Amino acid sequence: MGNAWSGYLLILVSTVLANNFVLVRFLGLCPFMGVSTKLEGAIGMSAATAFVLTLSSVSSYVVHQYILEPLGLEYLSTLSFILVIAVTVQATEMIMRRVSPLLYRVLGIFLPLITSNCAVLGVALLNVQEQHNLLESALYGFGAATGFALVLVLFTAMRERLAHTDVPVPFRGAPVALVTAGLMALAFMGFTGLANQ
Amino acid sequence: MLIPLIVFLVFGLVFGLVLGWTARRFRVESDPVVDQIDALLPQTQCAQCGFPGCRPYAEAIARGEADINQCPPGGEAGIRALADLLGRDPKPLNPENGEEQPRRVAVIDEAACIGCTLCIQACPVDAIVGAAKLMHTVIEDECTGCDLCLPPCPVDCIDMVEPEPAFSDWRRPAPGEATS
Amino acid sequence: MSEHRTPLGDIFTEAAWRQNTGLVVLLGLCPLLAVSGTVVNGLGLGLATTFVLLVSNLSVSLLRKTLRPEIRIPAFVLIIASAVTAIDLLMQAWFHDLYGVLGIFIPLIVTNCAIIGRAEAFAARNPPMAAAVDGLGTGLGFCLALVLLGALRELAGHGTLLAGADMMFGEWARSLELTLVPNHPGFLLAILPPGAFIGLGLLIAARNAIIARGERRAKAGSPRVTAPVARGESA
Amino acid sequence: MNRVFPTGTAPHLPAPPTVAGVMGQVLLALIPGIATYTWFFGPGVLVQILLASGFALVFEALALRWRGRPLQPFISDGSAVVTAVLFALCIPPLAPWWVAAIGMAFAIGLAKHLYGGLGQNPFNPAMVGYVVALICIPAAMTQWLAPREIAELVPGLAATLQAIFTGALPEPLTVDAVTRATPLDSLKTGVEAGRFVIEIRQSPIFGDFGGRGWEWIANAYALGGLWLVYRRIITWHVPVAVIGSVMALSLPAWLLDPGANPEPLQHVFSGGLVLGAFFIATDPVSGCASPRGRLIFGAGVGIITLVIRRWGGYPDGVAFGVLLMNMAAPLIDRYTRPRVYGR
Amino acid sequence: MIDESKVVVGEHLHRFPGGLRLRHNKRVACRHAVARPALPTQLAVPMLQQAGPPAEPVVDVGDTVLKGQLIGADPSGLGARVHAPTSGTIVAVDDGPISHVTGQPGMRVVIDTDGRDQWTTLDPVDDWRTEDPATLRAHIDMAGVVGLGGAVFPTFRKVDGAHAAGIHTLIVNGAECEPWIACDEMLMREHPRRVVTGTRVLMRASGADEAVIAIEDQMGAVQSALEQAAAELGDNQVRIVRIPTIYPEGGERQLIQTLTGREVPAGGLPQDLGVLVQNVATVEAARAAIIEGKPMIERHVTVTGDGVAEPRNWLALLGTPVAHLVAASGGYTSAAQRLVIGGPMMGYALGRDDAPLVKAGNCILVLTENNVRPTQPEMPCIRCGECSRVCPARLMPQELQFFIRSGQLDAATDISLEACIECGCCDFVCPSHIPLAEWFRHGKAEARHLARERAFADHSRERHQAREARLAEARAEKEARMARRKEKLGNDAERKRQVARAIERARAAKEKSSTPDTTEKDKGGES
Amino acid sequence: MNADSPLRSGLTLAGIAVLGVALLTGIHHLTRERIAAQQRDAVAMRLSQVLAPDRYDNDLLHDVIQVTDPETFGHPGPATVYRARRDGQPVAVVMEVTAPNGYNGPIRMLVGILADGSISGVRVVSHRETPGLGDPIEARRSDWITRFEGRSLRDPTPEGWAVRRDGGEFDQFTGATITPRAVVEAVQRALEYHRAHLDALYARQSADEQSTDE
Ligand SMILES: Cc1cc2nc3c(=O)[nH]c(=O)nc-3n(C[C@H](O)[C@H](O)[C@H](O)COP(=O)(O)O)c2cc1C
Ligand SMILES: Cc1cc2nc3c(=O)[nH]c(=O)nc-3n(C[C@H](O)[C@H](O)[C@H](O)COP(=O)(O)O)c2cc1C
Ligand SMILES: Cc1cc2nc3c(=O)[nH]c(=O)nc-3n(C[C@H](O)[C@H](O)[C@H](O)COP(=O)(O)O)c2cc1C
Ligand SMILES: Cc1cc2nc3c(=O)[nH]c(=O)nc-3n(C[C@H](O)[C@H](O)[C@H](O)CO)c2cc1C
Ligand code: SF4
Ligand code: SF4
Ligand code: SF4
Ligand code: SF4
Ligand code: FES
Repeated sequence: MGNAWSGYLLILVSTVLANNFVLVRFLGLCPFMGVSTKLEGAIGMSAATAFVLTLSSVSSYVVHQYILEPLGLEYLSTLSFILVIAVTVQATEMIMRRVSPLLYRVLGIFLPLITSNCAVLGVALLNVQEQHNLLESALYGFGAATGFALVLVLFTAMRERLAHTDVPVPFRGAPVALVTAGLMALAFMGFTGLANQ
Repeated sequence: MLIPLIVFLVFGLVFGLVLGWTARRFRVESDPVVDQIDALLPQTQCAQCGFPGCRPYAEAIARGEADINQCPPGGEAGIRALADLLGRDPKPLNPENGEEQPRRVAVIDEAACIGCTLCIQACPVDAIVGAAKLMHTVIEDECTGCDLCLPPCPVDCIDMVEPEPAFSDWRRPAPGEATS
Repeated sequence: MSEHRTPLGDIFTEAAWRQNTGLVVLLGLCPLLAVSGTVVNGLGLGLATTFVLLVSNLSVSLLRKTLRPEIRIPAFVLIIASAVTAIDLLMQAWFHDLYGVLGIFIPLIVTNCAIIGRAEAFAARNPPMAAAVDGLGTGLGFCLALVLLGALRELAGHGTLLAGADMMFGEWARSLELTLVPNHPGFLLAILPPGAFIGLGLLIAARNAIIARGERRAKAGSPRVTAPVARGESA
Repeated sequence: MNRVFPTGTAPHLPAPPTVAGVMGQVLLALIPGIATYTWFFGPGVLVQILLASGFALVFEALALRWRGRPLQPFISDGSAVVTAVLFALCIPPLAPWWVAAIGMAFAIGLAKHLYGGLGQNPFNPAMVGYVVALICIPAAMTQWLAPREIAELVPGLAATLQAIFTGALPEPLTVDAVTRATPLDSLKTGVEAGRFVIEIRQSPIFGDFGGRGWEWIANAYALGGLWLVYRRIITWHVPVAVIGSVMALSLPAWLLDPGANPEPLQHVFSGGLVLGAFFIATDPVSGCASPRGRLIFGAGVGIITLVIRRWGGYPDGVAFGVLLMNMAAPLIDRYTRPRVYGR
Repeated sequence: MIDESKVVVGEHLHRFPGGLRLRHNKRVACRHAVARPALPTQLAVPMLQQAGPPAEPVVDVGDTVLKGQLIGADPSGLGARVHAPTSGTIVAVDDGPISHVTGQPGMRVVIDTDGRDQWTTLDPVDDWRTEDPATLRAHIDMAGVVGLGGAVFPTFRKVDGAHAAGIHTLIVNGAECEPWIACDEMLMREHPRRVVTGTRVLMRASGADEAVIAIEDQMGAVQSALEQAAAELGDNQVRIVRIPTIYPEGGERQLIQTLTGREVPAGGLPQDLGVLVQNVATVEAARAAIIEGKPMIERHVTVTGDGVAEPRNWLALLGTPVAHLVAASGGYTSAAQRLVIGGPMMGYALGRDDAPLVKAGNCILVLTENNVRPTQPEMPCIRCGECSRVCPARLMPQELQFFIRSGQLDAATDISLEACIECGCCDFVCPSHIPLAEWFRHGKAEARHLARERAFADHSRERHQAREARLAEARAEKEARMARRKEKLGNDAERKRQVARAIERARAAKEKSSTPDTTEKDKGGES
Repeated sequence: MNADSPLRSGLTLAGIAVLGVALLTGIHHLTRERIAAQQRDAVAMRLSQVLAPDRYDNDLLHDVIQVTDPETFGHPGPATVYRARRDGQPVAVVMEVTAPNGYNGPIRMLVGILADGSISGVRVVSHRETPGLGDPIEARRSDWITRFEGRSLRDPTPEGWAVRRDGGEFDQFTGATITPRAVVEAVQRALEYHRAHLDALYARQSADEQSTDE
């Protein structure tokens, strides 16, 4: 019992800190770079991603466990996962557009692009690779999203401050943001070893 | 061999149905973002952005058909406000649309004015008063400086001038900038 | 929007250099950063991505009139995922070592933002030929970014270039490996995650600097052309 | 008749403090710590300070040239030297000379001037330099000496210079002798191997509270730090929060299981905690600005340090704690602004 | 609104956040009793000496005026009247230097003095104790009294507003917290009875039940003088309170915080707490206006600084050239480097000394190189936080500065740029020598400008929409008319008849005049 | 059919899906065999580094058993043991061993032990030791790992089965003792297990033989 709980905790610590999806595993970088200019947008994106990620983690588990594996169709897992994800996102998008137009505007082109957020498919594939059960899959998705949200929000606040610094011209914009992300990754290396048994 | 085909046939059908239904159920008619964009535009109505007035431009931005850097009267500050609202990076004003200028107002040379009313019809904010055949005047406090009354005037009697600033309008220069 | 005719060459350079996904548009960053530890890894993934882009752009362009908005994205994704799974299986069969190194990033080509982005922004609005050229250009541009970053990191990190070429080209290619800095102590930062970010930042900055210098040259060469045209003085 | 005067903006009073003055005070406050360090471990640290300062100034000048900024005011503001000294205090005293070169290249070139130089860097340059060195060249960064009381030899100046520049170690030191496990390292690996803290602490490298020798150096740092608080160069918030949070978290752990957890004072007086609390986490540029923000910042540094010491892959976590909190500083600042008058 | 009953003024002293302890340098100017300088030959009286719009001259070149005669009217009711400081002839009504913070030239009335200094007829009230408070306030208005504490806000408007809101305490601000300035102190020392009387008059005018005169604790002799005067006048509603010498203790909001422990709500006014703050010199001016009927034509001014030979205080006519006052004080020393109107923390530097003394001019400060900051290069902010430590408004100057510099005025407004009182404390302590206070003055002006532009845009949008609506309506009407016409032409027979009739008409026209284009035209008109 | 009907969306999507899946199924059938072969090759390749293929003639990949012994194998789950035979005679085993106490967590390796109790080869499969400090245990970083070859429990003596700092015969790395210590201990444990269970190791039925082939 205690062991199971520490296993779950480990999944969270690992996905959020030690193997942070964005900074260590390199997943979900496009929205990380693209939606990190305004804090409001970053927070909205985090929420949307957390929702989609957890949902897709679970639903792809179900698809894999109850359809693909019994039928021996594992080679179609990428295809079916992404289909499930795309449909989830598309529906979310249409609903959000109606329910919260401002959030929709802030997320801009990135909401449909959650579909093409590697983290989402990455979670589904890694769940299969690491043979997670249902609860673990959900936690894994949630942890990944939390890790994504954490660094996205911190990064956005940093970029807002960068807006009024005297960065050398060739480095303005994306390069300095990337260097900042690099230094964040450097700092996150401090967490290596945290999630080892 | 057939199993995968059937499975995915079902997948496709179900998902397509779900999406089609959602699309109908949650259809959106109007975009309130237009109002927010419009609120940031200077309302000069000068059409330099390439649209017949500020609101059409706002609509075009909301549709994603126009960039945020096409309004010269709004200038840098306006672009920055739009970028803020829309979560994009600010960019310099597109020189094809014109340059940022201080606000100016139209002044009608009352001696030359023939009272043709053409300028009145052109003015988007009803800043010109006068009746047919009578001399016309621009109400300085209403004029947006859009230049639209210039082309129609048959006798070229309208000039654009910078209004004299009141003491209360004085803009203190930033430190380090030359004091005038 | 409309199906205007742009010369195919222009489409290509636009896609491959001016709007380079990796260096300018900043899409497809995950594979760009994750598998650019060496040139060969980058090249492998880059070529796979190019293939997928070509196929997906072509099919999307062919289907562009039949797709309704609400299923557009799922349909694109299906097409892309099919292409990716195909190349996934083929690579497993014929480039197994390389596949082992690239790992999860082969299936993740599906979610390379650049691909769906091109499908949306270009292929869905242009005829098949243009779409194919655009796909090729985008893919090769992405490949270029991968190879450049891979070279930078491999050189800094190991002092070699093209290590592991045999995974791609077979045994004979072992001789391709260049050891530029013998007894390189191994500059670990370049290979670790921070190095990937910083390396790409430096690469983009270098691109900016080159372009800025080019523009300055151009300006110095022909001052009259770029002199601002006076405006607002109404007749 | 009428006189014309040059104008200027209010306030019309002489301005007492300067940036160079502030940095000078920080350097002054480090002197007791550096002196104690030198006494216990030999002149290596002094050589490292000179080396790092030299590199720092060279890189600073190059970066300023490249960015087209005036050299004089920025070279003489002293901030690069502070960065260099703090970096030098973090690396092993006999580390080869190029450690300082790499560290300063990243600290000054990347972490500072890429962001526009003085005052604009979001990350603590010294810590960026240190962490880069730690990750890239871990072998050179683990060559710690034993302190005077238990060392076979405290290297003199000539031996030190030889070691730093040629890599040749003075007799009777061997490579294995200089790659000694530091107290924190022994604690970490010992606890993980299932030994009791008391047992581990029997080793001569431990003193009364922390590492032998290290505890005195920490005291000297604290002295300098308190002087900075008194001179209003830093506020009390960050040091109190760092040390307070470490104590507050390690106390219950120690009370519950003294076998696996060192006592709170041991934590405080080991590794770079005191230096970090008074001199590094207090870096104004990369830290938080408001009092509440500084408390959160400091507590964050303390907590992360403990977590990394206890569960992480590195023996000490101060540098990572500082960098991680640097990341969070803008967000913290945003939500901890003081209540404005009348609001 | 805030529960006023809990506001107790001056029982306990509180501490406002931040602030500075500065060397006050006041003694040098207090060695001589206050005197009047010799009457200058010419006085230039600016029309803009108050917050609000400039007054409008009501005299012309060539007119002769008497001392105290109205020369500038206040038609808008938002500014203040201006009166002739002495008798003489108007020689010019034109633009010239007016000692305004903006440094811009402005409208002034120049009087050649005739040396007789002859008063016009004055109109004092008979007995302020029985007179209707409204009449008292009207006298303040007629006399052109403005606040002499620095902001020169028209006192009538302030007192009137306070009366309407209902206040319980009048706080008389005798803090004079800026270094060097000593004119309020001299006023209280030399004329304590006038100050106390003025306080009582103003209490009646504003409806306050009690009053507190706040002085800094370094002003030793002043307290006993005021207390004695209060006792002699048999007054027990006026209390004298000594407050700590911390700059900017004299700031209205800081003073209120010190005396009550409460903060004036953002966007609110002191009257929201049931108090009214007036400077001592304003109080004296109000007394003179009501009891003596004298308009505001002169003020106490300190001429001091290391750049002046004999620092001292004057009671000088408004419009007196600064050069004249400095000359009367022994002239400049050789080290004189900067000429400041006001104190060293908030005053503004004058470029030339022919500018006139105005109502806002409590001090003419001539500084030497040692007194002012050397022109050091400005360094980037190192975020040391010293500025926010000393800010009495608890602002974060470093962030404000970033936002203003990068043009993010909305962000600056969000973090309460408006709450900055421009005291300059942050500026003084900044190790990077960033002209913070100046940035904030600039930023506030820009923010106001932006607000004006937005208001104008909103206004234009309304006008545009109204016009569009009108045009749309007109179009709709026209269409309706057309539709109705069509309706009428709707049935076939009718149309045929119409066409036939038109042809008929055309033919008729053709017959009348043989010019074919008329037909053409007609056709066009009909179809 | 109504142009706006959800059914149309469903059919379009299904159509594309079916097309794609048909294509993939085709490719899958074409490549299935080759992929399986490649996967086998990859494992065989790794095994060949610890045990030369010319020493045995059986199908190593299918002569496999799972054993559970947390003490020896460093983790609670079952560990895989490959058995090599020549002409049906036991030649060697290759064991998947984990050293749980590396500096940064477990180190997984393959240990090949000849039937006579000497080591045929050791390779690290995965680890998280500090790059630059602990990673000379990888064969491509240094030849340290190859020095186990030919060693056995008699060579060196039990005291010698330790790193030099602990009085043993194996070198530690500069600045890193913990990593090699963990590896040496794990290899020693594997040898001891081999000695104790020699017969059982070769005798047990392999998993493949137990379950009927599909
Ligand atoms: C009814 C009333 C209205 C006021 N309106 C303003 C105003 O609009 N603007 C202003 O600056 N001061 C106004 N004041 C005066 C302020 O409270 C304050 O006394 C004045 O700004 C001078 O303050 P200072 O010298 O501390 O800057 C008003 C006062 C009263 C009683
Ligand atoms: C920083 C600061 C310092 C001030 N110091 C004084 C002062 O020392 N004495 C004073 O009478 N007014 C001072 N004022 C002006 C007061 O805030 C307030 O406007 C004045 O007391 C109101 O009275 P008045 O309208 O009669 O001028 C200061 C204002 C500021 C912003
Ligand atoms: C950042 C860091 C990483 C380290 N990584 C390892 C490692 O991977 N393997 C290892 O054996 N020691 C590692 N060490 C060294 C140990 O902490 C310890 O100093 C050493 O193993 C024991 O010292 P010794 O070799 O002198 O006995 C590391 C040290 C540091 C500071
Ligand atoms: C109290 C104080 C602490 C400082 N700490 C550091 C530090 O930890 N690291 C560093 O690089 N610079 C430090 N500096 C120097 C300076 O702030 C630093 O170089 C800036 O980050 C450069 O922009 C410190 C300065 C002061 C005043
Ligand atoms: S350019 Fe003119 S019409 Fe267009 S948005 Fe700007 S002000 Fe309005
Ligand atoms: S008066 Fe002329 S310039 Fe002014 S708003 Fe009307 S049309 Fe525009
Ligand atoms: S006092 Fe100056 S340097 Fe310090 S934080 Fe404030 S503005 Fe920055
Ligand atoms: S000038 Fe403004 S920001 Fe600066 S201390 Fe004074 S109130 Fe605060
Ligand atoms: S490639 Fe875009 S999110 Fe990964």
